[in-house]
Amino acid sequence: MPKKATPSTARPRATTPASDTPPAPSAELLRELTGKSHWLRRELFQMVMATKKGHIPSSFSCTELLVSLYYGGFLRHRKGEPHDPSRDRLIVSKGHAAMALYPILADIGFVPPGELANFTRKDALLRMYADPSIPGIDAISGSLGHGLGIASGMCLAAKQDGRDQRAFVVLGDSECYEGSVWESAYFAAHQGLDNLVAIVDRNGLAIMGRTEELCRIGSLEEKFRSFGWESLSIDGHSYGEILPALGRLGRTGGKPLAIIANTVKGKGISFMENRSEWHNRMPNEAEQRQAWLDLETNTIAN
Amino acid sequence: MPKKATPSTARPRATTPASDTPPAPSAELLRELTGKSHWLRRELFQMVMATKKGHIPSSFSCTELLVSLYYGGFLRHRKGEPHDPSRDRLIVSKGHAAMALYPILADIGFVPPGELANFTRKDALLRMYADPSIPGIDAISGSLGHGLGIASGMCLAAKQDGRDQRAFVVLGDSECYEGSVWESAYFAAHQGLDNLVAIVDRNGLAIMGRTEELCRIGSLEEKFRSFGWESLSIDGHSYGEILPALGRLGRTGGKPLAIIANTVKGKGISFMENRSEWHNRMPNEAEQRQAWLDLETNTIAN
Amino acid sequence: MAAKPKLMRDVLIQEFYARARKDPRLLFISADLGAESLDTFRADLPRQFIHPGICEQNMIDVAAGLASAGKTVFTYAMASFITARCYEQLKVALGAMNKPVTVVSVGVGLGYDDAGPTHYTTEDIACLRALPNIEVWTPCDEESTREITIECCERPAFRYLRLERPGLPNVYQGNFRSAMGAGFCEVAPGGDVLILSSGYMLHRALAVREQLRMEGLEVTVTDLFRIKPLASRDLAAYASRFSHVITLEEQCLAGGFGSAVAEALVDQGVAKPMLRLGLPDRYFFENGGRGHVLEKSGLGVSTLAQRITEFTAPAARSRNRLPSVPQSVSF
Amino acid sequence: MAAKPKLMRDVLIQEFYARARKDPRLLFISADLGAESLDTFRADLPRQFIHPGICEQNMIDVAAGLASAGKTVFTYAMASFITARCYEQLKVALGAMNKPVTVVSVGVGLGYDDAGPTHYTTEDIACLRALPNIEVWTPCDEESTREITIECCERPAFRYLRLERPGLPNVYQGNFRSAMGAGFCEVAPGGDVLILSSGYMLHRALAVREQLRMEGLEVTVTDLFRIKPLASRDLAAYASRFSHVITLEEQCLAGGFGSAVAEALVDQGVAKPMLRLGLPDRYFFENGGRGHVLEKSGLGVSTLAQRITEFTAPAARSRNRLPSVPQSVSF
Ligand SMILES: Cc1ncc(C[n+]2csc(CCOP(=O)(O)OP(=O)(O)O)c2C)c(N)n1
Ligand SMILES: Cc1ncc(C[n+]2csc(CCOP(=O)(O)OP(=O)(O)O)c2C)c(N)n1
Ligand SMILES: [Mg+2]
Ligand SMILES: [Mg+2]
Repeated sequence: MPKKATPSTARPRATTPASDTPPAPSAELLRELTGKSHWLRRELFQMVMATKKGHIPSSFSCTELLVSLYYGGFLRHRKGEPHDPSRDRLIVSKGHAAMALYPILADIGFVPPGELANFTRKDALLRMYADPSIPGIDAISGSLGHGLGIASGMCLAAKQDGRDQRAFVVLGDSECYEGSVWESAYFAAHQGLDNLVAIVDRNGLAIMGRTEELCRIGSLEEKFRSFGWESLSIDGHSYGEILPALGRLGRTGGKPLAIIANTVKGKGISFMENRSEWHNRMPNEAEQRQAWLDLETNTIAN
Repeated sequence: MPKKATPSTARPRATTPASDTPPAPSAELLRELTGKSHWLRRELFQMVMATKKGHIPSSFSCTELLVSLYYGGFLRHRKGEPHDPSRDRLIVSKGHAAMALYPILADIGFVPPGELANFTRKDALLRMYADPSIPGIDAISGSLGHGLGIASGMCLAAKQDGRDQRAFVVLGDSECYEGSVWESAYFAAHQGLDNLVAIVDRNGLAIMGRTEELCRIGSLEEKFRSFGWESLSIDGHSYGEILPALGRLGRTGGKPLAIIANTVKGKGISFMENRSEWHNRMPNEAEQRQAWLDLETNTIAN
Repeated sequence: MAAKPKLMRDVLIQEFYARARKDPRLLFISADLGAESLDTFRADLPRQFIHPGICEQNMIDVAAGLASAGKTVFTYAMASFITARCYEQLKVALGAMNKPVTVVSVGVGLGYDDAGPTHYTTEDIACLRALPNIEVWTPCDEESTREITIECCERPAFRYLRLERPGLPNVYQGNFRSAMGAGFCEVAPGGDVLILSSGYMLHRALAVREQLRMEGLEVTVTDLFRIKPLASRDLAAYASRFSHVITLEEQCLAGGFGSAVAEALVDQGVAKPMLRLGLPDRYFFENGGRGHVLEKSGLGVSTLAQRITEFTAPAARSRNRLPSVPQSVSF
Repeated sequence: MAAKPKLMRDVLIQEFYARARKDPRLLFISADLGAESLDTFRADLPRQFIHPGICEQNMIDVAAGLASAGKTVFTYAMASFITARCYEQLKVALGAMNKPVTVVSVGVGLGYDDAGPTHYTTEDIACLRALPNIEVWTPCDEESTREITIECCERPAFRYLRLERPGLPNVYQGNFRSAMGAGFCEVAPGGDVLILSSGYMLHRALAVREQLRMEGLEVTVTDLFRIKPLASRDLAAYASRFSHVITLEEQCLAGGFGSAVAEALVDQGVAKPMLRLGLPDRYFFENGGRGHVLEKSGLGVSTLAQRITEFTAPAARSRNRLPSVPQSVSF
């Protein structure tokens, strides 16, 4: 019998302060988003299996985060209008997982749905690492440590122009080793960019193993706080925790918001979960069958 | 009447935990070190005035820190033996103040005393930015953000070789904007480099003004702590606080030690104190007289 | 005697300021490098001045974000720190995303006299011209600095501006703008020998020209102020009119200014005796300042004059050359 | 068919491992780039493996500190991140302090096929050869990778090693070591036309040579594996024996491999019709992988053969050339 995917209740609970908490999301919304998680993982799996290119585990650890942004109403956009300048911005700064956006971009009419099947194929639109030539992608990705600075510039411009525009940045936890992240952290705090949200996909893994064994990261929540950010930790697979955390946007007393999302790399595929060796690997046929079974069953309690 | 130099009691007090505190330094040692401060500032002033090159305010904010290291017994060395491989290491990573070491290096027989008068002169030994061609200098300086990483490498090597060798790094507070500092901070903590001490010269000024106005730094004590360091804040002109802080070396439970030394840029010259415009400026004749008067009077209560 | 030339950075900032007052989209970011004119700017237009801390990497990424939102951004710091320290940011955030940001570098070459290798910037031409989408400009006086600045304000693009730390005497008299498109400009005609240079070294080339003239050798000095995009065909056609081509730079010879010229000539099939004069391939820890280091590096005015005389003397055509050089090449 | 060639990184790590087992001063630092062989290394010699996090700047500074204390250090990461991202650290901490650290770069050029501009490293030759004190080596097969690695272990110096991502077929048969000192080696003789290349593109040059041979044109292919220090005099003397010199690289043409060759020829006064083949000056966002991008860039095997045929055809000597080219140059 295949090992069951880790239930997300095993992760540490949210530290959102009790006061000033946004209203809890409705049961209906939670059900809808859970369906979207299920859908997105399967889309991604198929997309990757077509050419055997891409990063599944890194995409699956941030699936619920991306679904929340697009379908939870946080990343404000108009369907089919990727070039709308007032659209909120999103940079998946851990660029190897920016591909996780493609099915969503197709779903909201930013890119032609037919393109999903052509992911990484010759002359096709959707590339391994996203860049602004793809409608809906706001910055080049593939090199770690750029997203927070670029988004800070965007947020500052919005403030200067009096535009109500926000930017969200999804960072890898190991990406936070990069000093450039902390340079930008100072900047965003000083500039009072309360229209900026950093979401760290804290899956505890780099490519070569566990972050805490390779080079200890410790508490990112404390680090961001010490750099002048509003900062909180949540279960990054639980909509019940993600939505209220994102809901703190605009209630931070002028600070940028850092959400440390505790996640499981490879979440949803039993044999990939928490295993660094899958970062760059592709499943063989038997593994693919197992993976698909896991994805169909969808044991994740969002 | 010239404005008196700020007495150091105006600075925040030490936060060294009461328990596990090393013994207080003797009154005799304190007197000796105070004399050394007085001496070093005058030496430096003369050295700089000779060719009108160098950075006085940045050197004067870390005068007591350097004196403590060399004359307080922390930086273990043998007089006249700069090339002794077991010598403890010191990197003044805010390299524009590495020149503050020169009179000390002459005093302990590392460089010929006659060289002080030739500072920055053609073909002379002592350069504006120190580098290892000068006996007693352990790393190149002039570019901010390198010292902590280089010293971490040295400390790790010492540990691997079972040598009881330490490294001290003096950083500028604005130098701590550089992301590379935080990259090294992770590393030193993870490697358990309890033979490494970072001393931040927290004078509150960059070149263009006050750090908290230009781009807020906030609490460096908390930042280092959040990166896994033992961390404390002291008055960086008070030997009564510096020596016990340095005395924590080796009592940190395996952590590297960060000492945030609250200081006054230009300390000891009334009209330079806390004024960023003096970073790159040279006093005219009247100002030189006033400066010398201040240095002779020496109002600093160490 | 002429008035002391204005600092290049002040020329640039004042020109930028004049436009920024009228257009709030113009933003100036300094990673803690000051200027007198910048104090005025900050005081008058505090919202258009940004201090990102001393962190050059973040400065470039932030600039990319601001430019994405329609801002016209100048970033500004000491040469080595705004190039080498954030080279990957220049490549990725400005180059690959093709953002119209002007990267202003102060103190190229050995401009920070007494500072040594951490401040000397002798590899920036080699590195930056390797980036697609970039333009690389080196002004040599007040007028060229001003005109290039205006261009950067009015037609923003990803440009790298190589400013000198000191102000330099006038070379142009109202003729720079008309020369801009060409990318190079003959600033002192004469004879069959061509010296190409730019920035600080252009002035040294002019001094060498004076000395050679006294010694009876006429040389032409031409300012090659835009090293990228390089007007390869025009430059090669121009150079082919001379008997000898000499490049003079305060950069490493590997990949630098003279290397770009050599590429152009070789690519265009113009074979000329060519002498590339630049810094020896080492780090400079010497005290004594720019003049002294140049002197020790064989780039003092008289040494240069002598090297050029020897190179262009008919006897030299066979001396110091490989035995196997073909006596006649036509292609 | 020959066995699938070993990955270059595995060759290097295994060679390093063999020595590291006997000498605890040998340390390997990886900024989160793996390899099968590295898993063995980590398991057996955990104290000699260092993971600094994903922070390339700190990796280089730490390496400088370790080297200062007598360690023999290899640093290892993907090409763009271990060069562009930490370029100032290479300049200051390794170059200016002249620390004997081997900087191992994986996936130069377009080696990270599908990744695009953030991973493509087409400016590393231009940037790194601009640094004093550095050596720049590009192996092209297992043997050359192994021999260069041994050199780095046994005579540590500040060296930059440009590894390919894939393993490449054998070029050398026990003769690399004897060629090492020269810095270049003729690997396929024939005819009057010389192609200089290295690494991945050397194999393409060999393929082009095969195709041209079928078409009746004989060319010599020479591996110029050490681009710094460049054996300028020897290389120029060697090149002067040919009628045409062609360079082939997967780098930007500005300051890259062909630029270094052009510098050498020009400096040594060897005037040859020279064709520099390399990447167009732009960022590549195309899907389709390395072969496809090369094809689109005019670097496909048949296109190359055609370009070379045209270039070396007698008719071409006047075509596409400037009207002002002198018909006879002798110097
Ligand atoms: C600047 C930079 N250095 C190194 C890499 C290579 N790299 C790509 S992904 C990755 C691991 C990222 O781990 P993490 O940020 O934790 O993301 P995860 O996949 O775990 O979500 C590395 C080292 C890179 N892309 N950019
Ligand atoms: C990487 C780098 N960026 C910029 C500079 C230019 N610079 C030299 S000193 C200095 C200010 C340093 O301030 P701080 O670290 O607070 O030192 P202080 O003089 O105040 O002690 C700057 C920006 C540099 N030397 N290195
Ligand atoms: Mg991770
Ligand atoms: Mg300061």
